[in-house]
Amino acid sequence: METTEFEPKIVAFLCNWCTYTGADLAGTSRIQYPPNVRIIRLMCSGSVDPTYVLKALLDGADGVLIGGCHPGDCHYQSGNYKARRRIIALKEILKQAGMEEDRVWLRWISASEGQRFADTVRKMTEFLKEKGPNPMKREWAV
Amino acid sequence: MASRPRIGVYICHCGTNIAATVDVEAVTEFAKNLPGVVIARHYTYMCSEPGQALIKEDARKLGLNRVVVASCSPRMHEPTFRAASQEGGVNPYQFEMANIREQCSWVHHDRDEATAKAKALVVAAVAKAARLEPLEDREVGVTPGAVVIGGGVAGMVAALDVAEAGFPAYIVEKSDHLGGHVADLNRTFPDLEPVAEWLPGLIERVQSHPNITVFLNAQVARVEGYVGNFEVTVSGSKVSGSGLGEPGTHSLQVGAIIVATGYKVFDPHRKPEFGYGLYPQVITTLEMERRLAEGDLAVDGKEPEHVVFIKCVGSRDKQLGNPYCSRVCCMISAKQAQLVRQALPDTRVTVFYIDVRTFGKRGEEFYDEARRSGVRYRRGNVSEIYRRGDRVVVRVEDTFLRRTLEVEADLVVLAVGMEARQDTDEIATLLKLPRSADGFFLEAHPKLRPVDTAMDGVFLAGCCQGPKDIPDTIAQARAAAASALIPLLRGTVPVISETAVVDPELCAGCGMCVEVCPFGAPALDPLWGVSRVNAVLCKGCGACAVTCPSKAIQVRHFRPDQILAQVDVLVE
Amino acid sequence: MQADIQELAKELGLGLDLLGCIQCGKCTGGCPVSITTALNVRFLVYEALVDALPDLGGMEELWDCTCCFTCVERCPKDVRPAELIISLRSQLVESGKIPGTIGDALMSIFRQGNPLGFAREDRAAWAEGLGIKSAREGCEVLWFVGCVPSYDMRSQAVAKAAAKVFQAAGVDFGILGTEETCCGNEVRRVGEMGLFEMLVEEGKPLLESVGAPTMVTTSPHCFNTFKHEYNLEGMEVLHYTQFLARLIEEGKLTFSGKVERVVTYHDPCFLGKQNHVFDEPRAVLQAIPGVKFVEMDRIRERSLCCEGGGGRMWFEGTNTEERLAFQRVHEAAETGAEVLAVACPFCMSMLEDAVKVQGLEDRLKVMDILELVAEAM
Amino acid sequence: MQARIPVEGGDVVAALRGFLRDLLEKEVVEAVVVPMVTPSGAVTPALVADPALLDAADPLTPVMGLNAARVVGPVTIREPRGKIAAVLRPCEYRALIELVKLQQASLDDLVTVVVDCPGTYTVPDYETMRANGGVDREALLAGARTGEVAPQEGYAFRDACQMCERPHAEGGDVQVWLFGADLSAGIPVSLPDDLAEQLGFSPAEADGRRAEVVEKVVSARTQVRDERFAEIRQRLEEEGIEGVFAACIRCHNCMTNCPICYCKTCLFKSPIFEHEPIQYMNWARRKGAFRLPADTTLFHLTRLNHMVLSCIGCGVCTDACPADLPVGRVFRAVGQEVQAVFDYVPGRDVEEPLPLVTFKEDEWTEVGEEE
Repeated sequence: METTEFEPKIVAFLCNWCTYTGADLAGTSRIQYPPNVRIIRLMCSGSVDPTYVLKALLDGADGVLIGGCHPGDCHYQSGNYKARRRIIALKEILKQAGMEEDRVWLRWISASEGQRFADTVRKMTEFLKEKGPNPMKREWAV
Repeated sequence: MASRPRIGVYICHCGTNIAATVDVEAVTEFAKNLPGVVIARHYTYMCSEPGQALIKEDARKLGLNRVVVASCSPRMHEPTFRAASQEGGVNPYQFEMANIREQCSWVHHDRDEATAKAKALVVAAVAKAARLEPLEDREVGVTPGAVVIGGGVAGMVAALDVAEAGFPAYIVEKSDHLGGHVADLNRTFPDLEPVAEWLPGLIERVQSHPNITVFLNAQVARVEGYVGNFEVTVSGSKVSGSGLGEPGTHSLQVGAIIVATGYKVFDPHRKPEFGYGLYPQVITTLEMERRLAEGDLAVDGKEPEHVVFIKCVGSRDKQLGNPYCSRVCCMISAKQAQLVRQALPDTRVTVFYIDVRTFGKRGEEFYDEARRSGVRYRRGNVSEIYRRGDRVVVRVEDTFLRRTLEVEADLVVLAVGMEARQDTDEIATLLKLPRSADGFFLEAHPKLRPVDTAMDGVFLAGCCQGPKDIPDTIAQARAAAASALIPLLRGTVPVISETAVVDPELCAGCGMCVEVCPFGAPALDPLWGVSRVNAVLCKGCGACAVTCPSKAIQVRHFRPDQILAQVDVLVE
Repeated sequence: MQADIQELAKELGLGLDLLGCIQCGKCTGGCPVSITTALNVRFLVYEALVDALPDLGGMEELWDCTCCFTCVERCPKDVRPAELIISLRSQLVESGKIPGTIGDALMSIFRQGNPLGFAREDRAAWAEGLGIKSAREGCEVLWFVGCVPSYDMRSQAVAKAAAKVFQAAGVDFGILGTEETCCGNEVRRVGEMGLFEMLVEEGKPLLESVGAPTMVTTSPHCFNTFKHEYNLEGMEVLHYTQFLARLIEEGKLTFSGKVERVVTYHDPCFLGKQNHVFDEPRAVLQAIPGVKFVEMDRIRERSLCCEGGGGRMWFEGTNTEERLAFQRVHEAAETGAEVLAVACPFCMSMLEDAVKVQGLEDRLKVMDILELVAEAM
Repeated sequence: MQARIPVEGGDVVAALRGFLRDLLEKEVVEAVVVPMVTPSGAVTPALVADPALLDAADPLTPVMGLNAARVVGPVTIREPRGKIAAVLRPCEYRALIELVKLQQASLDDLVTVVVDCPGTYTVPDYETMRANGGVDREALLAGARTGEVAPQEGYAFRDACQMCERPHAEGGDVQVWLFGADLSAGIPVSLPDDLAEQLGFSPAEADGRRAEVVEKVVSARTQVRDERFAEIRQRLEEEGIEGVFAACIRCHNCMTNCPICYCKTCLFKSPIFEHEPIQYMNWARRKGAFRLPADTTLFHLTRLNHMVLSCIGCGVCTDACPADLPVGRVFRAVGQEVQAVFDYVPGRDVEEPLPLVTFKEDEWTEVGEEE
């Protein structure tokens, strides 16, 4: 029987000004990274709703990446600071609720950090491969 | 909700940029079967004229009401395709892009994987497009008037142009007088025109102009608002007909801000090898201006036999963190050297230089004149100065002679460069302006937008952007004024349409959106107790929408159902 | 080839940046030996840049460089010109084309651990009977005495003065005795990189094994290499002037006597220009009761090199007539000073010789700061 | 000031009614929110303007069907209104503080009277007791005095009360102290000086046993709490939240009765969570089967995200759950940890900002910077 390696699915919520642009830079710099990430463009990491992340996880996404501007660099002054608290709260809730909070990554990646974006996707993909599929993928009763 | 979707999907090859890695035909076939999709096509260059024509024709013939283009990053061509959609009769905001170049074909090698990913990105774009609502382009009114920070030549000239165009201009000057550094100059290059012949007139025009208000001993304390409608709080004294008023706080409503804060003269104490401050014979070009103005070139009561100029003091110096050329020191040295020769025909004048950069109109000719006047130009970057009797010794290698010399001099003039002002940081924070590595303010684009900044409605004039001579400063100041006048004359500025909006039926009036908004866009309506968004202030960041548990406040174009639809298809 | 030289410098751990050079001449203009010798470091950089270097074997002036690093300190483009000379010297060392006296010194370091040709086992002879403990017994301060103070008669007096001062201040210090080996600062600067590496490989674990939080050196040369090139872990490296200034400030070093003399001070290049230690030596001198401190004109960043560094202790130089030390002792005498204070064994040697040759012995005495301090105890 | 409400003939309830009547008659307030006994004998909060009707007031009835903060909100939220007093249990007061932060209630012109709470019964239990001879209030007050608080035989306190570590009045304008009190000597109260003066109270030290008794009650209940937290945490870990809430029928009663859930319409009842039939089909195909109604686990997780930082642990959600799910235990257990992350105690201080509408630049600086 042929076995194929598990390929994790990562949904990424990226802020328009820093990380999305950083991902574009990875492209223009032709920096290769695993094709496991699917990017959703938002205007600010501060607008990533926990419900989006939860929805992705409950639907069976193996990982969720949230990318924003480095502290102090938010296009909207403080969106990333608020995002930081919100995601910290979300991860704690996930942990307490018996879910795998380490499937959710928050990373600050600037518009000039194409390499960091590619590295992050590579590391996250490797991490999730090691970790295995999101059990929710098979769970119909959620 | 919006009309039943009729979506056109267009897959771009981008030459081979996409097509080489992504099977565009397969993606097209796949897209045809997606819900709401009426037509799917692929084409070599969607951004080309014929590519755009495809969208327009289909939109009209097939009655499309949504368009999806899968090509490059929306940061690249979203405006292009929105315009094309609009021309085809589709609301430009019912357009969505799938980024299959920067975020797919350029970052993956495997054709199957890249094609699968491209398909996923297209599904997500289609899912979002189906839920997009039509929006209107929006503009807001502009408060007529501009604040000019800095009352040097740049600030004054910019203010005059704004004022001449019929708008109020407010000059905020930190010191107690107008004129800036130019007021400390004697004559200007390359015409040797006395500053006294034109600067007082300029200051007078500024002070007497009915549209200009001057604040002295003044600072900008706070800046709020956005392009077209800034509120600038100034603390300082207002100048009126009767003189300088009492210090106070003034709130100015303007549509544009021009930053003309100038520069700082390099402090040669930071080059200890020159003994500045130790030897009275060692002075700066600025001190030399004063001496030339006063006609006093004597050292210790004696006419100097030898005057030496040293260039690039504080400029082109990596170790000091000033790697740039200050652009004016070559001309200033040429000017002062000539003036010394004119005043004291028997005095030897030597200019030590690394390179002579007398560029610009009449620059090279001016350098010629300086040499013809008897100024000796010797190539070598002076290394050290020390005392020998009453004189000082300039130790330097004449690189053409390949010999190290000890040149005795009676007066040594250090051609000091320009640096970013120490308060650049404060202004940068107030206005959220980025700075370049050298500390000066950063223009929006080095070629195309030299006076614009990252902040809409804030413009740069003069040396706060980098070292400049007076003609360049004035040219830039007038360019900044002209740019600032665009919104003022138009009377409106475009603002984003993707703003937050409140459903008053859902809003419980908790006020959390009000608290998290950095721009003061939502406010609780005192009568109804629900939140209302001032769309003009809204920048569309979405902080409010996340905070609102019932999603009574949402950002158009980034509504939860739109995002959740994307999530759903991407996880599939 | 230019690229080869740049690559070589990189391999030697040097920051030389040939391509940054704009040929402004700041280096040569400030080079202390550029007037008296044929050495022109700016032109050397140019020749290296355009692949026009002549046969190095014939360039005796390469050995004139004192490695004072004035050029490095002042270069506006951070080219580090002196490191080109070190690179070129290393090529000469490789091919054995070095002045015989330098070769002898290097051989002596290799065999005996000192450049002076003395026996290793005699290194601590000067300390006999002074009650100085071995650092091996454990100590707060490891005192690195240095080769010249260990063997040279004149400098031994300085070492003895140091011991007296440290003891009086109640410092818990020790020395490595016969285990102490040349620091290699000059070895590296004459381009004998292999020997220098060997000295570091053996010296670093030895010094670290003492476990003292502080090391104090007599010489600015030892101080310089230990501080920047040994990467010593868990050990603060101080020149003795810094250490004394600290002791005085903490009230641990007090004076009972007086030194009623007019004193001026000569900044050693390896302490001043290269490590910006300007204030501490002056603070120590001015703390000595009775001292009337006067300055020369060329001080601190503009101090004149004594010509003793970079291997010049073992190489006379191409111009033995016009020595900078000669000029320097006259500058000192002109201030009216009776004592020219130094803080470096090389400066001591060069300037004391100059005082003799220039016939200033009755007017000017060269003394180490340590000797003045000891005198006032 | 500390004072005592005089008790005559051992009738503590009458004394409290008298206190409330005084508030009205001396025109301290114009109306009082207080539990009232209806003519049919049930207990419900009411806004009482006529002092004569206060005869039906019963602030000590140990039954809790809803959290009174929910009803204080609408009657305080907007001007104009008169000055009001509200008699609240400690958990109701804490909920009120959270609602004030959420601008769903106002403390302006409101006198909060917070009464020590020895424990309450669910509405069904209370009704059963009532049918079988009533509640032994005396025993309860005696228990409050000694700290040996026990439910009536054959009954249990509400789940939340059994593990309540804040049963004692903290905050509020007037505190009515039952713990450790010998009520025959009058009911100890703490109240602002001006109010005391208005009511003609003179200072009277409470007896010193309150702190000790509170400590005793709290420690006993904390022990219960920790056991139950450990149990529910183990279940969450083993079964996941989807397992613990597997029997949920999505009636939304937990949300409807939660004093903190203040939304006019829950997100999960909004069009955002209305889907096309084909969508359900897609989901069913994707996972093979699809639980209906949709998004049940998402509902609970989202509600945790929305309100768990403000969860004050009143437990009405548990009582409201027809499927008998441990909603309150889950929310309290999760809330304890999440609140600790932000060092936030809901209901502690009205000036303390809600953690998610504020931030500091220099906090969690390592987060997001990882490689």
